[in-house]
Amino acid sequence: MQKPILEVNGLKKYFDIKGGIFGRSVGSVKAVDDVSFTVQEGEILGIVGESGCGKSTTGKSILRLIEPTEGEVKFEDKDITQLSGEDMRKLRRNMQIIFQDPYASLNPRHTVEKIISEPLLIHGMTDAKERKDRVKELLEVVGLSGYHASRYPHQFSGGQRQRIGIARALANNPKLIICDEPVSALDVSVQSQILNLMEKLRDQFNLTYVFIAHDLSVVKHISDRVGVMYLGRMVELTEKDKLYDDPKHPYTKALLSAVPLPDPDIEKDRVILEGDVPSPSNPPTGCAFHTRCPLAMDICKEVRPQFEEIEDNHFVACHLYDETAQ
Amino acid sequence: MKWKHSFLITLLLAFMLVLAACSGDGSATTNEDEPENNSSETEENDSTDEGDAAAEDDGEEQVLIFARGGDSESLDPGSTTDGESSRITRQVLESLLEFDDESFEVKPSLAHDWEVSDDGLTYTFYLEEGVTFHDGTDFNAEAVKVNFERWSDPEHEFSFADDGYVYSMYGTMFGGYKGDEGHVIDEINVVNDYEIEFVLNKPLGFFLQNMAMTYFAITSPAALEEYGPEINENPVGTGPFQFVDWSKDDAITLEKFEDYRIDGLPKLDRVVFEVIPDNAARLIALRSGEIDIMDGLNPDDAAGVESEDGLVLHTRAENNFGYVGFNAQKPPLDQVEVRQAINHAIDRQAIADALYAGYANPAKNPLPPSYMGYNDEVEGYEYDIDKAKELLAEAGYEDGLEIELWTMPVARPYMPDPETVAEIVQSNLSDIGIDVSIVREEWAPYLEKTLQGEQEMFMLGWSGTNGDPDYFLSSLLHGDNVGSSNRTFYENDEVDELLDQAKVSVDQDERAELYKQAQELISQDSPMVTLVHSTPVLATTDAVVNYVPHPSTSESLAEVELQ
Amino acid sequence: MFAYTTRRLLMLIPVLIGMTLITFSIVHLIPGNPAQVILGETATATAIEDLEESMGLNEPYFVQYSIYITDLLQGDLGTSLRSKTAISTEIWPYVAATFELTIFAMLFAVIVGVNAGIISAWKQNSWFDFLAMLFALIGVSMPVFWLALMEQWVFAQQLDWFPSSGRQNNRDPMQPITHFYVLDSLIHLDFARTITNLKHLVLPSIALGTIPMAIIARMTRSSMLEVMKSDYIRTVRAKGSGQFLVIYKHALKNALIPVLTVIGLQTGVLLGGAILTETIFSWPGIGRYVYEAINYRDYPVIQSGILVIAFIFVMINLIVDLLYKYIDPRIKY
Amino acid sequence: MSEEILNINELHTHFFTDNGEIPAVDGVSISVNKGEVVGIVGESGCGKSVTSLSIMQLVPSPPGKIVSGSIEFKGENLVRSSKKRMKQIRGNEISMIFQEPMTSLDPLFTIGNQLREAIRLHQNVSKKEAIRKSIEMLKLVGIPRAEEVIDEYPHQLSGGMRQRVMIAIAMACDPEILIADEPTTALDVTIQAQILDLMKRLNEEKETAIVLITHDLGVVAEICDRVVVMYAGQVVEEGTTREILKDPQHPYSKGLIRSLPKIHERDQKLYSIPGTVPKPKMGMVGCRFKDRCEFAYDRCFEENPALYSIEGNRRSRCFLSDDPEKVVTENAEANIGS
Repeated sequence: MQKPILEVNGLKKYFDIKGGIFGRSVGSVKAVDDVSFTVQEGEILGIVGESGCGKSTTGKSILRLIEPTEGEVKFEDKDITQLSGEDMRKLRRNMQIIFQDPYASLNPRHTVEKIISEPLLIHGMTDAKERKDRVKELLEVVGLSGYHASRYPHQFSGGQRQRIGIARALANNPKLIICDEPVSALDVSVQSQILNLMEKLRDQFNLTYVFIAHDLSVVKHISDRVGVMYLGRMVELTEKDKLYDDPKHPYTKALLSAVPLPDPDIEKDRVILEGDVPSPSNPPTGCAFHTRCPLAMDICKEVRPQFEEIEDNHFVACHLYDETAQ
Repeated sequence: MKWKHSFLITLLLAFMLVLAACSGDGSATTNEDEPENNSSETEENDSTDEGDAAAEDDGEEQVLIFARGGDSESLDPGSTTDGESSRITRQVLESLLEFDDESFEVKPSLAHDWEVSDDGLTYTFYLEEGVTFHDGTDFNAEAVKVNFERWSDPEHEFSFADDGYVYSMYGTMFGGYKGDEGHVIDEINVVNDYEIEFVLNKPLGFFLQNMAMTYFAITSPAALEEYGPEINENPVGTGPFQFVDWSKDDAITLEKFEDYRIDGLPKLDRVVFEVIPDNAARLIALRSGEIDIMDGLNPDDAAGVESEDGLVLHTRAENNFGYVGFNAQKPPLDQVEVRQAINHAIDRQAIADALYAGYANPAKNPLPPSYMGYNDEVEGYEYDIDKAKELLAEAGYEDGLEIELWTMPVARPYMPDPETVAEIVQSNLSDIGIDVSIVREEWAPYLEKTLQGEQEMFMLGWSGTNGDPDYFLSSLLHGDNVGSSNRTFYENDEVDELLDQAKVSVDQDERAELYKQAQELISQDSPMVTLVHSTPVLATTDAVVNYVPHPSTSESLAEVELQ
Repeated sequence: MFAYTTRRLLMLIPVLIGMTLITFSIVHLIPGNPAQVILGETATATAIEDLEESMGLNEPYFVQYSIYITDLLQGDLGTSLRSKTAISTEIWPYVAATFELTIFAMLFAVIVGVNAGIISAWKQNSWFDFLAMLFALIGVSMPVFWLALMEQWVFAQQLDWFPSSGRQNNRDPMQPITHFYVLDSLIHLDFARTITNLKHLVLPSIALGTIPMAIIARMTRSSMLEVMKSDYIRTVRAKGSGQFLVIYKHALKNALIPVLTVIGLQTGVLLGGAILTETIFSWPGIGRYVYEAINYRDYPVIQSGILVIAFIFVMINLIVDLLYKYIDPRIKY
Repeated sequence: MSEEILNINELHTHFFTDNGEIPAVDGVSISVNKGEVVGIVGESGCGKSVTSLSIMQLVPSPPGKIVSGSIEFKGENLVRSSKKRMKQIRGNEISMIFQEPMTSLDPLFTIGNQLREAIRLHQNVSKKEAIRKSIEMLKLVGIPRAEEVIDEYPHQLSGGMRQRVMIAIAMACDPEILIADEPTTALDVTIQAQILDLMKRLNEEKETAIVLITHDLGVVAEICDRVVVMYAGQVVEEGTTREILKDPQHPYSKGLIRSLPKIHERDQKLYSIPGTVPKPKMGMVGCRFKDRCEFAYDRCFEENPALYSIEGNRRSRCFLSDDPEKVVTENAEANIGS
C-alpha cells in the first residue's frame, strides 16, 4: 500500500431543522456523524448502507459540494475544508463525482460535446479544436463514438448517459472520483457494462474511486475495501473478503443475510431485523443500532462504541468487540 | 367523503343562485296589475320589476331616478365648483334669485323683489316671508347674512377653513375675500327680517347674475351650527326637496319637502340621483327602465334615442366653447397675420360634424349665442385656404413654418375627443404649409405649463356658470389675467378698457354694447380659434314630463312629474 | 397549526410596512400638482397656493410620510380632500361593496371553473373538454368591459332578466347595516329584497369572475390530468373504486392544491379588475373609490385605498396559506 | 395445487403514441395456479408492468389499449368484462401493489381512511366495523401501534411501513391473486427482507396466488415457485425458479444471470450482455435478442422464434431449443392463432 490519497477525519454534517414561530433551529439531522476513513491511491473504497445512512452526504461533503459541519478532509495531505473557493475550484479537477441519475445531472439543452467540454474550458483548455479532439477521445474511452458528440442527452439510453457522465468526470484527468450510486438506476445487463467500464478505466488511468452504493453485490464486486454505514456512522470497515466472509458488526451480518441471492441452493441463516431505521434527527443514544440489534447489551444503550481496529485492518464500532466492556 | 359533500353543497349553491334569479323575475311579474299588457309591449314599457313598481303606482309614490356619470363632491354648494354637486343642491337649497328655465335671465326666488341704487353700489333684496328651512328654522335676512359672511370671511365660525373648506367660486365671483383688494362686498346690512342690503365698494355689472347662482344658495344657520364641517353631507335649505341619504358613489336620495313655499310643488315624492359612470351602461339602464333621466348622452347615440319609442331626447342650450389658443406673445404667433391665417385654415364645421354628431355649432365668438351681448355681426373666419395662404405669405411665411400644438389629455363636454381635434387641426394646417407637431402632457402639468406660456398653440375650452359674458371674456382674454386664466397671453388695452367698463356698469344694455365691441376687436386680433359651442344632449323616458334642461347643467325638478 | 398561523401573521409585518412605503411613493409619483387639478382650468394662482398650503402638500415627502405612518398606527387613514370626511369612516361601504362583489365573483369562478376543469379532465378530448377549453381561452382573452357591456345589452336591455347597474333598487333603498346588502336584507328578513339584491350581483359577478373562472378551469384541468396519472390514483382504482370517488375524493383534493394558489392570485387580479367592472355596473366599490380619488388627486384616499386593496390581497393569500395547511397535512413550517 | 385461476393468452397491449403504435406487450401467455407464486422477470421496458396492469384493466388509456388476447380469471375473460364487473374484481378478487410505496398512497388522507375505503367498497360493513377490520389488517402486516397509525398520514410513515399499508389494503378483502409490481425495489435490503417475508407468509397462510413482477433475480429466488422471463414485450423463457436460475436455456436468461455480481463468489470477471434493449416496435422481424446474442445465426434474423417447449412446463423462445421432436407447442400456438 502506498500513501493515502484521501484521509477523512471526524467528518460531520448536521442539517438544521427549522421550526417554531420564528423558524429557529430546533434540532439537527445528523446526516454524517463523526466518520473517519482513508483511501489509498489506486484503491476502490466501497461505502454501503441503507437509504438515509449518510453515505451520499459523505461523498458530497468530501468534494465540499455540501459544506461539512466539522472534521477534516485531506486530499494529498492538504486539508481541503480550509481551502478558499478559488483554490477549491482548482483542486476540483483532481476530484470528480458521478451521480446516480445520469439524466438529471446532464443539462437537457446542451449537446454532449458542450457538456463534456465545459469542465475542460473551466480548467483552462481554451482552444476549441483541442477541446473537440479531447471530447472525441473521451467518448471513445467510455465506449461511445465521436459522432455522439453532437447529440442531446435524451437521445441516449440510461447506460449511455452514464457513460457520458463518466466521460465528463474524466475530462480533466482526475485522480479521485466519487461514484454516488452510479449503477443503481440501470438495468442489470447495462449495470455490468458500466461496472466493467469503470474497472477498466481505473486500471487505465490509475484512478481512485470512492464507490457509494446500496447494492452489496455490486460493492463487493468492484471494491477493494468496504465500509458499512448506519445512521450517519461508519460501523465497520475492512477488506471486502473479510467483510463478506467474516462480518463482525451485527448490522453488517444482518445486512448481508438480507440480500436475496439468485441461487436457490444457498440455504441461508437469515437475520431479519425488526422495525425501521430510526430517524437521523433523533438517533438512539449509545450505539445507534441498539434498537434493532439482536445482540444488544445494556451498555449499548448508553455508550457510543468507538470505531476501532479489532483485527489487522478491520475496523468495527461495536461493544461486542470492546474488551473493556466485556 | 368530506369532499364529496362539499362539492354537492357548492353545486347546490350554484343551483340556488340560478333559481334566485329566475324566481325573482317571476314574482315580480305576478306583482303587476296587467300582466298581459306588459308581455305584449316589452320594449316600450319599462318593464323591469323595479321600473314597473314606480311607473305604475301612479296614485302612490312618484320616484324619479336621475342618472349621471359622477358623484357629487360636496353638498355644501359654496365650497365646491363641481357641477354634479350643484345639480343636487339646486333641489335642496335656494338662492336669493334664480335663472329662468332655459336662459340666464334672473328671476325671483327667495327674494321676491330687489332694488339697485343708481350708483350701482347698493342692492336691496326683499325676502319671501313665512319660508322655513327643512329643519324647521325660519328663513330670514339674518340667515342670508350668515351665509355670505361664512363665504367671505375665513375667520367666520362657519367658515370651516381648518377643515379644508375653500369657497373658491365666491372668490372668483366677488373679487376675493374679506380684506382682499378686489373684494366688492363692503358690508351686508340686515334692514329687517325680510329685507337685506348689500353695499359694494365698486359696481359689479353681474352682481345679480351671481345672486342667482346655485353656489350662493342659503343654508340653514341652525344646520351649520348643528353639523359643523359635516354640512357638506347634510344640506339643509329651503328647496323643494329635502336631503335624505347619500350613499357615496352610488346614490343620493331626496324627498319631497311638504312645507315648500310654493303650493303644489314639488310634484315628485322622491328623487334619486344615481351614479352610473359608463355612458353606454347608463343608456342601457335608461332603456331597461331602471332610470328615468340620464345626463351625458354620447352625441353619437342621440340620433338613436330620438327615433326610439319610449325615449325622449333633450338638449341643453350651449353654454361653452372649445378653442385652439395661440400664445400671442411667442413668435411667430405674435404676428396677427399668422394667427388669422390659421383661423382661416381650420374647418370648424368638419370638426363639429365629426366629433359632436352635429350637436355642436361652429363658433365665431368665445361667447355662447344665448348670452347677453353676443355679437352676431362679427364676421368670423371662413374656412378659406387661399386666404390663409395669402395671409401667411404676408407675414413672410410663404414657405411654411413649424409649430407645436399641445393637445388636452382629458375629454371635456366642449372637447369630447381632443386627440382627434388635434389631428384634424394638424391636417388642416398642413394644407397651408404649416407643419404641426403634437405635444402631449398630463393634465396637471398641462394646466400649469400653459399658464406659464410654454406652449405655442394649445387646446382648451370654457364653460359658463353665472351666465354673464364677463365670466367668458375677462377670464380668458383680459390682459390682467395673463398668468392666471388667460393662457393666450393676449393683451389689448382697448379690449381691457371695454371689459373693465362692462364689468362695473349696471345698465345691462350698456354692458351688452360694450361686450359687442370687445368681441369685434377680439375677432380681429384673433388670439384663438374658436371652434364650436357644443350642445349637450341627454335623454329621458317618455314618462318624464316638464323636464327642462338648463344651460348651467342644474335645473330644478320641482315641476317634473312621472306619467 | 397555531404556531404556523402566528408565524404567518408575524411575517405580515414587514410586508405591511413595505406596502405603506410603496403606496406612498407611487402616489407621489403621479404627475401634477393636486391643488391645480382639484381646482381645474378655471383656478387662479393664489387659489392654488392656498389650497396647497391647507393640504400640507408643501411639506417634504418624508415628513408627509412619517405623519402618514403615525396616523395610520392610530387607525387614522387621513381625511379625504374631496369629501373632507375621515377615510376610516367613509371607506367601509366601499370595502363591503367590493367584498360582496368579489365573493360572488369568486364563487362563480370557483364553482364553474373547478367543475368545468374536472369534467374536462375526466372526459379528456371529448367535445365537452374541447368546448370548455375553447370557452376558457375566450374567457381569458375577453376584455372585461366588452363582456360587461354585452351582458348589459343582452340580459338587461334585451331580455330584461337582471338589472344593469347598481347594488339595489334605488327607488326603494334599504337602510344598510353591514353594507353587505345581501346580508343586510337577510337581517331585515326582507327576502324579496334579498332576491333583488342577488339579481343585481349576477351580471357584475359574471363579468368580474369570467377571467378567473377561465384560468381556474384550465388550471384545474391540467392539475387534474397530472394527478390522475399519479400512483395513488392508480392505487385507488386498483382498490376497485368507481370514477366518481376517484375524481371527487382523491383527485380533486390533490388537484386543488395548485388550483388554490391560482385562486389566491386570481382574487388579487380580480381586485384589480374590479375598477372596470365597478365602473360599468356602477358598483360603488373600493376600485371606484380609488379611481375617483386618482382623478381628483385625493392623495390620502389613493394611499388608503391602495393600502386597503393590498391588505385584502395579503389577507387572501394568508387564508390560502392556511388552507394549504388544512388540506395538505405534509406542509410544515 | 394445480387449479389454474388466471390464464393470460396471447395478450397484446399496444400504446398508440405520436411516434406510432408500440407493442409493449406482444403476445404474452402466462398462467397462474391457485396459491402459486409466479415471478415475471425482465429489465425495464420489457412489458412486465404493462402485463400486470392489463390484468387489472388499468392500462392508462389513452394511449394504451389491449388489442387482442384474453385474460381469463377463473374462466371469466377480463378483457371483455364490464366496467362494473371490473370494479367488483379489483381490490376484491385481484389486488395489486406497486413499486413506489412513497407515492402510492394518497398523501391527503389518513391511512385509516384509505384502508377503510378499500374495505367498504367491497364489503357491506359499518364504518365502525371497517375501522376494526383496518386495525386488524394493519396488525396482520406487522405494523406496530396499528391503532395510532390509522389516524396518521402517509408522509408520517417510512417506506417499508407504507408498503405494508399497501399490502394491508390489497389483502383487506382476501383476494385470490395479489399482483405485486416491483414491491421491494424502492426499499432497503433489510426492509425488503421483511416485506418478502410478509408476502411469503401471507401466501402460505391465505393461499393467495402472487404474481411478482421484478427485475431482481435474487428476489425471485427468494419466494417464487415459477418464473417467466420477459424481453422486449415477449415471454422468452418459462420454468420453475430452480430451472431458470440454475439452468437457463434462453441466451438472454443466461446472460442476465451471468452478468449479476455474485456476493459469495470470489473475484470473477463480470459478464456483460453487449448492446442495449431494443425499443419495441411494430413489425419486428427475427428474434428480439438477436443483436445482442452470441449464438445468433441466420435463422434468428429471418424468422420469429416461437416459444418452444423443452420438458414439462419449461419453454424457451430460442431456435436453439427448437428440437424438431418437440414442435408440439409451436403447432399448438399456431392453432390458437388461427
